[in-house]
Amino acid sequence: MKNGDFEPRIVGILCNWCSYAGADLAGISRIKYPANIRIIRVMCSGRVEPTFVLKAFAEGADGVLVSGCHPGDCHYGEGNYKAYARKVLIEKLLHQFGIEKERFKLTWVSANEGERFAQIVSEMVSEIKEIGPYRPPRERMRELQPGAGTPPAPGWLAEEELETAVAGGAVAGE
Amino acid sequence: MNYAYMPGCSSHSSSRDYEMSALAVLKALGVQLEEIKDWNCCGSTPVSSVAPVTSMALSARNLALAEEAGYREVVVTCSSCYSMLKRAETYYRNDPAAREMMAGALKTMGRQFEGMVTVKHILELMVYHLGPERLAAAVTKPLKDVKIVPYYGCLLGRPQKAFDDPETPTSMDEALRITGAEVLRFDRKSKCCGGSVMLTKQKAVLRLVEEILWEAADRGADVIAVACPLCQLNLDAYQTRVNAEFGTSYRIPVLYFTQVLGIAMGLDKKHLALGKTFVPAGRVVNI
Amino acid sequence: MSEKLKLAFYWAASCGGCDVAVLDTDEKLLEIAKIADIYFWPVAMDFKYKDIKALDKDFLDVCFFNGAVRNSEQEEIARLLREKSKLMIAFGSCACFGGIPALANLYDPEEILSWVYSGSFSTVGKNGTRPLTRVSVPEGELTLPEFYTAVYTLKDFVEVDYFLPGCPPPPELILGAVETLVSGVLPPRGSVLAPDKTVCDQCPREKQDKKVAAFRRPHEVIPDPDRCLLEQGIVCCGPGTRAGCGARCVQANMPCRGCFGPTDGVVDHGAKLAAVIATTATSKDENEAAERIGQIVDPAGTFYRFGLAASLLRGKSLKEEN
Amino acid sequence: MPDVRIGVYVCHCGSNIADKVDCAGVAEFAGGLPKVTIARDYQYMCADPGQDLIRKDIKDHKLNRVVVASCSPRMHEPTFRKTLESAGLNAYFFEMANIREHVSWVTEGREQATEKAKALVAAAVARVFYHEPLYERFADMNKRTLVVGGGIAGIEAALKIAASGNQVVIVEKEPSIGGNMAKLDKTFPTLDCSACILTPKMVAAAQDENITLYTYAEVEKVEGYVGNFQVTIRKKARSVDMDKCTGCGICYNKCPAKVPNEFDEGLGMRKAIYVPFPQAVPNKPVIDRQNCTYFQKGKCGVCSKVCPTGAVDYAQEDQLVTEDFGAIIVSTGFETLDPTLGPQWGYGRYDNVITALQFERLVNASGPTQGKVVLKDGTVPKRVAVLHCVGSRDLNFREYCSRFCCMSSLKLAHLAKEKTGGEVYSFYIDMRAFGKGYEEFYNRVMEEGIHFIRGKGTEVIQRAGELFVRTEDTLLGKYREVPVDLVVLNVATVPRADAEKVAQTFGIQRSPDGFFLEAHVKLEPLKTATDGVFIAGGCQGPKDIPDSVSQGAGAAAEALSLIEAGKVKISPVVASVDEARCGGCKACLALCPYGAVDFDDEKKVAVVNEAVCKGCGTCAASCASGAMGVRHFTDEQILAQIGEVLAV
Amino acid sequence: MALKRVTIDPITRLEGHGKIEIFLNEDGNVENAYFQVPELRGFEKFCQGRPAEEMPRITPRICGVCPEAHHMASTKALDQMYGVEPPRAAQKLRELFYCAHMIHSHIAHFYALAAPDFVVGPSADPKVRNILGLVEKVGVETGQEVIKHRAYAQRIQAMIGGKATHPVCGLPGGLSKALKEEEREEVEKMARSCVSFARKSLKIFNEVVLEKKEYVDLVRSDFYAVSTYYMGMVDEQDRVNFYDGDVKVVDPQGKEVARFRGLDYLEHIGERVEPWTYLKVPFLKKIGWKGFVDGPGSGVYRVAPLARLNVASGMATPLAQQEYERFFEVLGGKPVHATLANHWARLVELLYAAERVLELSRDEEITDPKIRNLPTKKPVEGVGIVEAPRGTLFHHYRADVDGMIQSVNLIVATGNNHAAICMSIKKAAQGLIRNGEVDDGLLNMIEMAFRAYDPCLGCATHSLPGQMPMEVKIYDHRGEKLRCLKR
Repeated sequence: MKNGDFEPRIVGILCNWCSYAGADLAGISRIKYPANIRIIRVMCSGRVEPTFVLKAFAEGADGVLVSGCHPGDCHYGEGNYKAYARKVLIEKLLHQFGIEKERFKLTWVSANEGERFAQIVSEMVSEIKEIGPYRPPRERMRELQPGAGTPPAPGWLAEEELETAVAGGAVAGE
Repeated sequence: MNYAYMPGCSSHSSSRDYEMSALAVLKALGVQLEEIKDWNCCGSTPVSSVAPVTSMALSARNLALAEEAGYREVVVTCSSCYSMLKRAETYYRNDPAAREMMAGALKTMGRQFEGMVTVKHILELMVYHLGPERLAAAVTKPLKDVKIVPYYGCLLGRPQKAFDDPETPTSMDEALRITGAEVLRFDRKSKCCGGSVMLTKQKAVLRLVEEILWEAADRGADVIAVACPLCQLNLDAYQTRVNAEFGTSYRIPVLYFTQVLGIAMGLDKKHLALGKTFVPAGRVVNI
Repeated sequence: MSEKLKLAFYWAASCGGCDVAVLDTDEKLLEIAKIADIYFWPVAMDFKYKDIKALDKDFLDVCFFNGAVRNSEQEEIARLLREKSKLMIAFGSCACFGGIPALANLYDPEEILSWVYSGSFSTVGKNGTRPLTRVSVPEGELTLPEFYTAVYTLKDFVEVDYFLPGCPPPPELILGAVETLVSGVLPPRGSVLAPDKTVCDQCPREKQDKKVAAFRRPHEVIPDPDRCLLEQGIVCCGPGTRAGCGARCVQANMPCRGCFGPTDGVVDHGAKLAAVIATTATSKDENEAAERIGQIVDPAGTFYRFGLAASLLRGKSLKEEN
Repeated sequence: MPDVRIGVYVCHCGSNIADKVDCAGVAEFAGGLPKVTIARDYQYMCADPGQDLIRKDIKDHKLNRVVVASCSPRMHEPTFRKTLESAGLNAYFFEMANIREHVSWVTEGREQATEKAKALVAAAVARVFYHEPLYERFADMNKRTLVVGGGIAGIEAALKIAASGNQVVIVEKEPSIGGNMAKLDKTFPTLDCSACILTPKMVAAAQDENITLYTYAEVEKVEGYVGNFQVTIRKKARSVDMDKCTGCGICYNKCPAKVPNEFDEGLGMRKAIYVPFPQAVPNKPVIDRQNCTYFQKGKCGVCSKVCPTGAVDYAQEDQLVTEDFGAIIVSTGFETLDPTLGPQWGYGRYDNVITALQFERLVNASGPTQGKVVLKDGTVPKRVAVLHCVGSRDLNFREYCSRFCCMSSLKLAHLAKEKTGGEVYSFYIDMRAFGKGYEEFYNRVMEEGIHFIRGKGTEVIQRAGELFVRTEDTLLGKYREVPVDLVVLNVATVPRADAEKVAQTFGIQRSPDGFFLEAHVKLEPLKTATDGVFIAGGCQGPKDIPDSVSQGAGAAAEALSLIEAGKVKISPVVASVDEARCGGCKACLALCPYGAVDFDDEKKVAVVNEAVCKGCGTCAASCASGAMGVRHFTDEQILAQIGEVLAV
Repeated sequence: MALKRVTIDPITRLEGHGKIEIFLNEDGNVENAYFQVPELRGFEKFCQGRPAEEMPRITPRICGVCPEAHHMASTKALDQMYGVEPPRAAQKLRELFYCAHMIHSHIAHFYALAAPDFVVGPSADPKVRNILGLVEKVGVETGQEVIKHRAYAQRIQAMIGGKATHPVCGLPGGLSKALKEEEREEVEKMARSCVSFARKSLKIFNEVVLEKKEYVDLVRSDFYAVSTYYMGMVDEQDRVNFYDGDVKVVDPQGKEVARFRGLDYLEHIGERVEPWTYLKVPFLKKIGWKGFVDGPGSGVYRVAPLARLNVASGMATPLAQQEYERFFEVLGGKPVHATLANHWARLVELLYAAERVLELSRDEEITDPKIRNLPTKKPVEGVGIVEAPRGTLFHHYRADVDGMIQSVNLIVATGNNHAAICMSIKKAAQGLIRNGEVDDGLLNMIEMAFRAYDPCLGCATHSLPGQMPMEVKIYDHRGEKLRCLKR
């Protein structure tokens, strides 16, 4: 479906020192941008793992935005260079998984680029509206499998962990 | 040892002597140059100035041909070819955009280049790969009391440093020193001779040539040794013009360093194609 | 255990290598036979499903289930054996996380059928004939099983008590597992019956800081036999792959491809591998970084070589969806 | 784990949030989330009544997790952590949902805003479920400061700290402090004599009882972390007993061995036993063993014979001392580019091509020529060329601008005019006179009749004994060759040759230009990647004297603010290794910008030095076995957050 | 009107999944029989997009029983694709490695899968009609011998390949690991022992089969014979070779009709798609497809041990050569059409493989450290052919310039036999089932017809896994269930 009423859900993973602060600035300067993005804070874009990105898509995100300090400005020196290297590989992976490139972005937003942040989000939202929603393969497989039951989350959670995890929401609980 | 060889246009015309002497010397050193089949223009002036992209594609094709033939090195004698091919090679390796362009162009010719070939100037090959020892071993008739200035021209080390220093290269100094000749300091060893604007800006060119000749004469050089067909032609053929223009009286033979080496190695003179120069090589030859 | 252990072996979507692995316990196999009765083992014994169906619930002590689950039939048998067995062991990488057959999740079933039955070079009469799930022949009707659009792991359908990964699982681990079971002192449910270390721990090669200037493919270089392969630019899954194999591939000068799956607590094997491999290629020059990463071919097929079915995304999303 | 009981508090922030977000609705929604015991909305959570509300609920409802949905955690996270602590709950059982900066202030529609707020709250709840108690630790602070490099920046820093009554040690590798500034003759724009303003500070530093000078010494090793550095210093053998020596100077007057004087940039000569320059501090000689006849040939020994106090001690050896410091200020200064790297400039090729510093020595009264500007042949030049940006702003050498050479070139041009009365040509790309009084100085010098040629002096050639400077005069749009007698090259400012070694010793990063990298280019110009290590002066980038001085003072303030606190807080948000799982692949070792990850060769596992780790998590993100984790930002926590932020 | 139907599912003691459907007419005799392969795993598709050099480490998962066959075929395909010739030492090491695999596979099949039928007895109680039952019958010592020598074979493969099951050593232009001298000594020792074991196995076969008239009759019996074309690989002296050589085809009279290498296989082999099975049906293009019938007019051909002996004019090692001669002597000249003779042929090959390993282990070149030539050319297209234990195996790849696989075509050993297997089963069933009389023993004897091919459906289904309910249903002509042997 590519109709207008589709509201993409985008997960934003932002570094504490530049991009998260930049997003704060956008707020402080009352710059309006679409509500489609939900921001998660990490200390450094160097903390962002491919796992986070895949998790977001597996949980039905329509897009993922990772943002850190501009090259050279990383609070920890070089975290953002690591993020960049991973980003290149993540892009290759997503491509092989049939996920359009518009759905994943790594950007540099400094603490004083509130406007820029808002603009990046707006652009990403409209781009994704263009290509429509993303449906993770897991959902499809579940549907095509009458009586198969819900595949539990991947990984090695023992039962009791599983419960707590579901309670905590680490797992796609129905 | 065999290398792919890209002669370039001049080797088969104005600078036959360069090619002949180069091949002769290398043969004596046990190295075989194998001409790339169906090689084409390196894309040097004037293409490069009006359509740099196209010119790079032209170079790339030569590299692709060598690669297809299974070579890993392409040897060139002409400095202009060298800088063009080297440029294509470097851009192909380091500039994704340029790579794409070249790959695209090659595709239309039904070829591809994987960047596995590197370009070497014959000077580089002799001094840094075969090595001074090997050259020295081949010298049978050391040149006595001959004073030589090495003139590299502007292209060897430019724009980026390749195998020798752009401003103060030393490789040819080394090669010549081995011949037993006295190699003189030469501050203008890497100044431009004006080769590329020879036909369009003659006055300027004459000034450049004059300055080079002046220092060579001022230092008392018997010979100017060169490594580039354009330089050779400029410095040699224009001496009379220079003299007319500036009222000077220069008369310095301009030889390819391969010819000088060949003489010292006692190779048959007709294989060195001496005597093609405007200013006769004179006594250097008759040693 | 006073009486003999009651065992069942079953293979679903697998290659049979796991069964050979059981044979590879060699003379120990006879010892196992002494302490255990094997009730079901299609590859080597004439027991049929009726024998299983006839058993009481939890009659079997242990079921070693190898192979991924690809169709309703395999799902049914998985559920059946689960019901009849006190302990269900996902045996081998396919049962644990899909294994190599799960690479099929990178394609639509349609793509597979059209290539195999029309595209492939030696197929004749490309008149679009396809195997059908029901087809009538002069004598009557024949049926073929329908298959799921994706390959699944065992635990997607039934509760799995233990995981014994490996492609195939090495005999030492198999015997280890059997001994544990006999001993009756059982590890917590859901455990993996292999060390919670990585292949690097068992890899004898010398390791230093990992800074990769250029990635090379295995056939492009002859690596130094004593130095870490990854440091020599050969993509190796050792850093993120569970130990237990004895680093056999690495000792044969070939990189690890991750058949033992991830260590405990890792949610997505391939993603973790991607993380470490990419990071070793970090550069302050973005083009350089991009160029180096560009030298890594087929990340999905490399980092998810054995784990696609157990990964977060589990495969490619079908065209019609997006 | 014990039963998890989460309290959720949705803040109205007056109308800041409430205008766009249905706070009551969000609270109600939160109430329905798993493990949430109580959920409220309230006017101002950060105000005392709001905090009391939380404290009360923690007691009454036995809450063991708290989520506050209000402003940015960058704003009030500390506030609410304190609240939890005061209620006897570990501060890290707290999580914040940013529904003001990230929701109400940036969203148009009330509906979308409310929905987004719900998602963020749900995520926070999911995350806080996995939170673990963490404990901050404190380390005592050693109050002594080490200043490395006794140039103007270092001296300034030392004086400021000493003035506060704290101990400082200056380590200077040359025999005297003073640095580059000591070599200058005049200083722009005021043209007051460099020595006259520097010497008093040098002396003050030497006399201050809070300052210890280790000249002719170098730092070998730095261990420990902020507040507790152990620094090993090599005191090179002077061969002169500092206590006995009175600095009378007889020894170097009598010494027979002559050596080019590096202080005079090789123009003049000095002795093998020498004091670098008359105003040196300490004003006591050292023996340069490489050039001393006694040390090289084993005979001579004149100096020890003539020394009245018997201070000369040939047997002296290098000494290694290890001292403790709380803070370190690195002010190792800069060098100038080796002009022979650009043969086209003619330096080393032609006699009368010299560098700016050499010219400084020429014009200096205590220099080799007692202040006379003369050519190699002793005659006074009639035409002097001053070349700006030699190797600066040049992709083939240094891309950056060396910042003060425009002004110093003007100064040199002025001095040349003053001393020779000849024609002076200044070749510049463009004139950068940005400082206080600089533009005025430029105008003044122009009026002195200096020829300003806007064009880079690209090449110096000699023909028939005459020097020519080649340039493209961009004002005339003409190629020019200007004949001159003396060429002064104002060469680029570059990092010291040993910058890499120094950087490694102190755990400082370097920017692409090779200078030391500050923690933040704008906001933390003096801090470095390593806590407790600060940088000042030319080692951070080209600087003129005013800038170096203010950086020195600034670095002093940074050091003092640490020292005076008396304690260093060590954040618990750091990486940690699960040794049972680590396979010892060593992938994480090279990643850490702080070298906080070491390898235990016994156990074959990685180990984290928590005092050095800053918790960026890069290592955790690159550990494929999951053995490396970073506290408070665990995979579990973040994945839970991601999962739930999408569930709404 | 519905015919009676018998279903045997799953067919056991073979590698993979299979299903036999037998239709009886009113008088309870076999009308027709279908052998169905209910799986397809899609290797040919999902290998697309993988790096070519990984194929030798992906394709073995087609079959864990003959992974080396796929590993080698794949590696050889890469040699051709990259136009790189492995050093001599590497070639020899590869063949040694591969012959060791033959030893393992043939021992496993004969003792664990086939022998029980003869030794324990075709209609013995299923619970003992297996390797363990066999061990009891022939005695533990022999049992341990069997296990020991299969283990030896595995050990040799592991030495060279890293792992015995799913080896990793194959690279375009050679192998990843050279053989050390101490390893070589060990190999030589083991090989020697394998040779004598192979002879012993032939002795056992003599005793339990050839000396028992009922078995010989069984082997000779018409309902276990089909006369088809045969295909197999031969060296330049026209002797059996597993690792490399020409693929040779002979007609039912034993006359050579074709000989080809590499890409030419496409001119000779075509694959039909049948709607009732996932496994395609290969046939000889030049002869043409006449349906599931035998005789010179039909393009149906057979591979595997019997076929190899039928096409070759001898064995390359002395002892095996003797056995070879005896084989045809006893069975009455070439070619032999008796399906069950495969078991004997397999043991002849076992002996050859063992002798060959011994030979190679004593080649001074075998420990040469130079075992790799690095590819320099761009990859294009490559075909790798080897003789898998179960017959000729074809791997055919095309790649792009970056060496990423673009298309894959596989014809696997058992695939070649598909048509023949169908026919054998039908014939056997016709011979064995009379008037609807079906019991477990009979059904097993039908399976024997089939097991003789040692069909590896793991391989056959290289293309999605699945399986069907398994029971023998017998309907009368009114379609009412008379009996139902659930199994």
